[in-house]
Amino acid sequence: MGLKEVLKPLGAWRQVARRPHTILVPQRQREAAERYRGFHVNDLEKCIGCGTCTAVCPNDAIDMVRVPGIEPKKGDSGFRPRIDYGRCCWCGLCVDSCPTMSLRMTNEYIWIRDVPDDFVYIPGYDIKGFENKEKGYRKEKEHSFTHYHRVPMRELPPEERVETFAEVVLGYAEEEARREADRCVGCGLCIAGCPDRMHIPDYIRAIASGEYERSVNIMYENNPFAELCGKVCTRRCESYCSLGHEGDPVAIRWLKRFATERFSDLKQVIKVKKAEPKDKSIGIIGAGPGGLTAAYYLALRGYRVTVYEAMPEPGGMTMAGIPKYRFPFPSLKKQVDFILSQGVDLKLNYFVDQERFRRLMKEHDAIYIGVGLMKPWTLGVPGEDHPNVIYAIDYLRKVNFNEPVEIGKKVVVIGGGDVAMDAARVSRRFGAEVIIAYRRRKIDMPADHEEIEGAEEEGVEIWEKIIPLRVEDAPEGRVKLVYGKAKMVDQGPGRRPKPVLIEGEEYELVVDRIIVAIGQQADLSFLPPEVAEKIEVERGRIKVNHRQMTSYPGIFAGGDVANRVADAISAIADGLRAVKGIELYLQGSMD
Amino acid sequence: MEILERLRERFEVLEEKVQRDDLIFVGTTGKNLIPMLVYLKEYEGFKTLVMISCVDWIEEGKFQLSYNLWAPKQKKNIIVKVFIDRKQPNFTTIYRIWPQAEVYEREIHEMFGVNFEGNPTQGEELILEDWDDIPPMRRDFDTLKYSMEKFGERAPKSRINIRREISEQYDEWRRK
Amino acid sequence: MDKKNYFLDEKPEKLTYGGVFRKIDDWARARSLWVVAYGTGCGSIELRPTFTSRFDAERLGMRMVGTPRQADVLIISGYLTVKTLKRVIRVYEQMQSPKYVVALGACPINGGMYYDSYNAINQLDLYLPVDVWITGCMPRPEAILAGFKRLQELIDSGRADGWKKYIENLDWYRENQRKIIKNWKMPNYNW
Amino acid sequence: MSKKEVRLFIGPQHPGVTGNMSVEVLLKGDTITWAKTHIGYLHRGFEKLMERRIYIKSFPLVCRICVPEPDTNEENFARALEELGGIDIPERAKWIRTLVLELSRLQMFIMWYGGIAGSMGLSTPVQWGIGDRDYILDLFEELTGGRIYHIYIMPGGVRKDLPEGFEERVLKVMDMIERRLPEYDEIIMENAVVQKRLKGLARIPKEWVDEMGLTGPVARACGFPYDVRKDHPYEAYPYLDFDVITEEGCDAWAMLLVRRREIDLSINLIRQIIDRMPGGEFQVPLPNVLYWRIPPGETYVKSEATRGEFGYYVVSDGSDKPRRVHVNGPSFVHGITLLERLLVGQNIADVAPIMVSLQTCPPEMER
Repeated sequence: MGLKEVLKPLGAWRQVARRPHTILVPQRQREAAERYRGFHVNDLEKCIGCGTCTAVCPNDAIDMVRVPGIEPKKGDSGFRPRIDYGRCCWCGLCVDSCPTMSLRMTNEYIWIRDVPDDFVYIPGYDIKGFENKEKGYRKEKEHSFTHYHRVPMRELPPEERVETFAEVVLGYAEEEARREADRCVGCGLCIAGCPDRMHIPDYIRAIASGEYERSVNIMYENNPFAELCGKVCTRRCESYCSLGHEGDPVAIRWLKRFATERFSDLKQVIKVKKAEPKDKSIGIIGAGPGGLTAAYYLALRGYRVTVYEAMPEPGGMTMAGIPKYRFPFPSLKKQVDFILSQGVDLKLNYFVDQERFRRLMKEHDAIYIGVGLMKPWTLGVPGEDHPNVIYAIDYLRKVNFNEPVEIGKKVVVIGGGDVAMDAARVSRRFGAEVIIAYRRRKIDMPADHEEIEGAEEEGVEIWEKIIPLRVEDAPEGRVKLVYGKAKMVDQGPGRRPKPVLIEGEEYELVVDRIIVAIGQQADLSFLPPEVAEKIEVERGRIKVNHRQMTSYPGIFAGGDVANRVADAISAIADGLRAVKGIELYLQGSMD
Repeated sequence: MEILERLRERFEVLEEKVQRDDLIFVGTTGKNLIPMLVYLKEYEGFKTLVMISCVDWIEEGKFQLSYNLWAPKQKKNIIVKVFIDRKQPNFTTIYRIWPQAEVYEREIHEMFGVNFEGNPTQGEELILEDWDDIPPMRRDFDTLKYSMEKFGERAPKSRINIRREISEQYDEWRRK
Repeated sequence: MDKKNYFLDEKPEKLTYGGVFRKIDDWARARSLWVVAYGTGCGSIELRPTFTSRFDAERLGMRMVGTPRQADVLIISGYLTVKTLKRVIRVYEQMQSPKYVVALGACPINGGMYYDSYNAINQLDLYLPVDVWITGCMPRPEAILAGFKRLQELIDSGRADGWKKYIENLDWYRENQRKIIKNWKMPNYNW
Repeated sequence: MSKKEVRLFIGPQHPGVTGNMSVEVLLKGDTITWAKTHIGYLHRGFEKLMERRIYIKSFPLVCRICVPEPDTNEENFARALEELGGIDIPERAKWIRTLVLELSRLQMFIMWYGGIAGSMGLSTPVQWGIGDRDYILDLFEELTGGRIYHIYIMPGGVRKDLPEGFEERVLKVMDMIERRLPEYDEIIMENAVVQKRLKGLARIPKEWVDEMGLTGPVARACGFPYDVRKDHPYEAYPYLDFDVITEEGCDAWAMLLVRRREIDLSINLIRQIIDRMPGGEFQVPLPNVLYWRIPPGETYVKSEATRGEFGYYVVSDGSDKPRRVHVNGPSFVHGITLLERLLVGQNIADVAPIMVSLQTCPPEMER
């Protein structure tokens, strides 16, 4: 150590000649980086109030509040996140897990107050001046906590499908199902979409964690036809799934199917709690899903229940109307048998007419009508009574009950609903060439898009904007459909366009059978006049109150005959709701 | 691994697990612990004590003490586990084998209430000051409740459960 | 150790002068803020860049000093643990009036990350009067400087009177402090 | 207490201590005869808080355990969870992680390099060190979105890919730092004050290293080549070409030399990483983080922080929250067991340089 060590540090004086690197804040503000995790902004229109940000926030900084101007609706809870900057740590986990990608961060970072109460903030609603900043931390769809892609469902290839009535959908393997179930963020927005308000997030979470028995038990809390719904439900829940906004919704239906299919003996799985037997009996007309649901829960509550069914097998429309490649018979039998094992009395081949109805009214303390819609709507065109014009509902019933039907080599199905698709695809399985003729466009079809795709894969042709004009006889036992084309006329915002016939053009189509599938209506002729006059009927459906009771005290109705939706899950929901209604009615405390 | 065989020959080994090539877990009884640690230090080259940790298995009524040793030559860690009774959490100090054990034991005493007989400083406050509740790292200590009672909260949260709200909103008919 | 109480027992006298002297005083004071070098929490990591060459707070008349007795500003840099709170109160009471408190980060406002911690306080204003709150976790040096600018404005206009509030409401603050700090004697270590 | 002895309390509010901690010493004249470390001023109960948070929520917490060098914590905890949860991360993620870790080590060393001079009353290197470190923080801000707390390393990889042109900017900063280092050396290493005060200061007996479990630069300054990056290679370290740095002096000067050479090593490693950065995916999808359960098990993972070996002991009971996380920082031993023994016989004026030499970091001692 010597003079060198004393002098060397003086080299620091070189810095005097250099330009300082000081950033002259606050005179000159420096913008934060592109990805900076600064204050939040939220697109209130895109946000659906699912609360995932609340669930993932490590500091309990986010809570959900009502915001003026935003009303709850299906698929939107109406709540919006409120962030407390006295809690936030700007980790961005909320951004990375936001399913709709509405929440993001700006690169703004200065928030200074004299009082500590001014740090709570509703992004998007409270205007702070940095809403339009483009820079800041954002979620990358593929690299986030949200899994947007559905685990694909394996299906039979179309060539094989048309050969048999085997189930088209093959179902998830265990690992696939758990992976799919694990995508669910558990927000519960789907509950609002389900007519039956099934506890969807709970049973999906149970599947994800491998507790299949618990999962099925949760389903059976309010749906004794879980497997049916797992196969053929119209799954409106999926359209409200929070993941569906930016990706594929969780496959709620397939997951339900996976869980229920695992168990062949429901008696060992479902833990039922049976109430004390009560000295009241209820008659249920129609062994469809709605009637049997009511029967199941009434039986669990200790009532004596008798179900009257006109057909030789229980199941109603699910037995007679749904083709077996969608809903195999053993599956139905398994579920119905379990319901019957709870002490439900079933009388088959028992057509209730006016006389019998009077007797039932005397025998039972309450009656539930779940007869469904068994009378098809007709086309209302000349020549419709041609023997080669058949109705889809009769056709499907005959097929399902193995009755002989002759359809020939080429058929046209008129209609665009699920029944039309079923009729078309069944006809394909009989080897016929099938055309679906629909009066609107394909995108307007009420049928499930998967069904439409499935039909097309199987070689069904879909003709759009077809309006049948009349039916004529054709040679060689065939039939001729004379039709016109329609143009779509805009009906203003919010209403779907109406098909209007283009006058002056006529086309002909010669086929072996015309299958009419434009809907069904209720047949209420079994009601005796003294009852019928007291039951209000509105646009073809029985009018019921919020407890499913008709205007005739003690007579309840549900299912397709009483609601406008006419699907299985609504019928089940009606049945369940009627249980509560019947119970209250019998206790004399109907509200 | 060979070392496990040698340990099994000499001591009571309750459980063993080779987690990685360089990390072994060995469970033993309280009586065997100190001889095993001395053996590992003197004959197996595990010269260094990396840390002592405590795990509260409240459901089983046990505390797990984990002694993490490192062998500088073999570049291996071994974690010796021993379970003690949660109701009478008494154990023996090992600070005579490794001096830093004294502070680890002092911390565990403060955070879990485990008593290490023979540790000269264990009653002294290390981290907490004026602590007035059960040792905070025990599982039955509710830190959120304690914090809210003692330190309060500004701007209480709405605590809305979206799922319940939705169920109720659309579910009038089932509520009654 | 003697039984002397190290904390304020009685309220000190108030500043009595006003008028133009006070204004000149405030003007000068706002331009020379000395900060106690006490890193009470993780925010102190951002104080270092603030007070060194990259952001150079000394341009604005601010610098760190080692002793509270020469300081004007106490920065509470983030969370405060129970043990530190006691020292912070002691530091604050040693500072000469007028004195100012700046709270950094989310933690002093409503607990921040440690809202459920058994050892960190949730609301600083119960125990000390705070003049400026800067949220962030941690606030960047730019935000800290902006906060100091706000503090300067407040001092300039004579509104930074947290220290007066503390003296006037000493009993209220003491009561809150006593809820947390049980032992008011200084322990026989530290200090 | 002898009448000639004075009890002195250094800290927690003291410009010489490394953060919010304090040392109590007994003095005879100006020689320390007894010392005791007091911690707990920064105790937030991380381990308790993590026990009541689901795994993903712990990531914003763990990086706060060591304020100046948060990435070690994130990486360690992420690696522990990956090991227990059986997640393999892509190659690129490993390299990005290593880059972040090395950048983080570099900024800490630079800050420390200024800090050691500051502890002896030289204020110019402090200004330089912290000022130049800020350029690395700018890089972090660009990469992760946060200056101090990055929350960037997550189980399954890293959160975002490198931004475009990031590598060049890193290299530019490296060049800048390398240009500056000779100037640092001039005012620190070749400074008579530093040399006189640090040479022979706080000489650590060699047998203490294994006995007390000293790690990192402290052990390496005593000639023990303990470096987790070499001994238990993790992330991309097995593929990198470097030697463990050791010095033989056992004193504060040797620690300074080790850390000075570590700066060069870090710059070298960063260059190597950028040179060999593989392409591909930087993340594997995690299970749904809101419900992520980790199978029962326990593990201990460690990595080399600037101060020594940083370890995470994670016990999972199969639920969605950890049963126990024990964070073992090197300062626990360095700052308590070692410091208390090392201070005895030293001069009161040397407490600050010794503490800075050991690089005690209070938040990791008490968590």
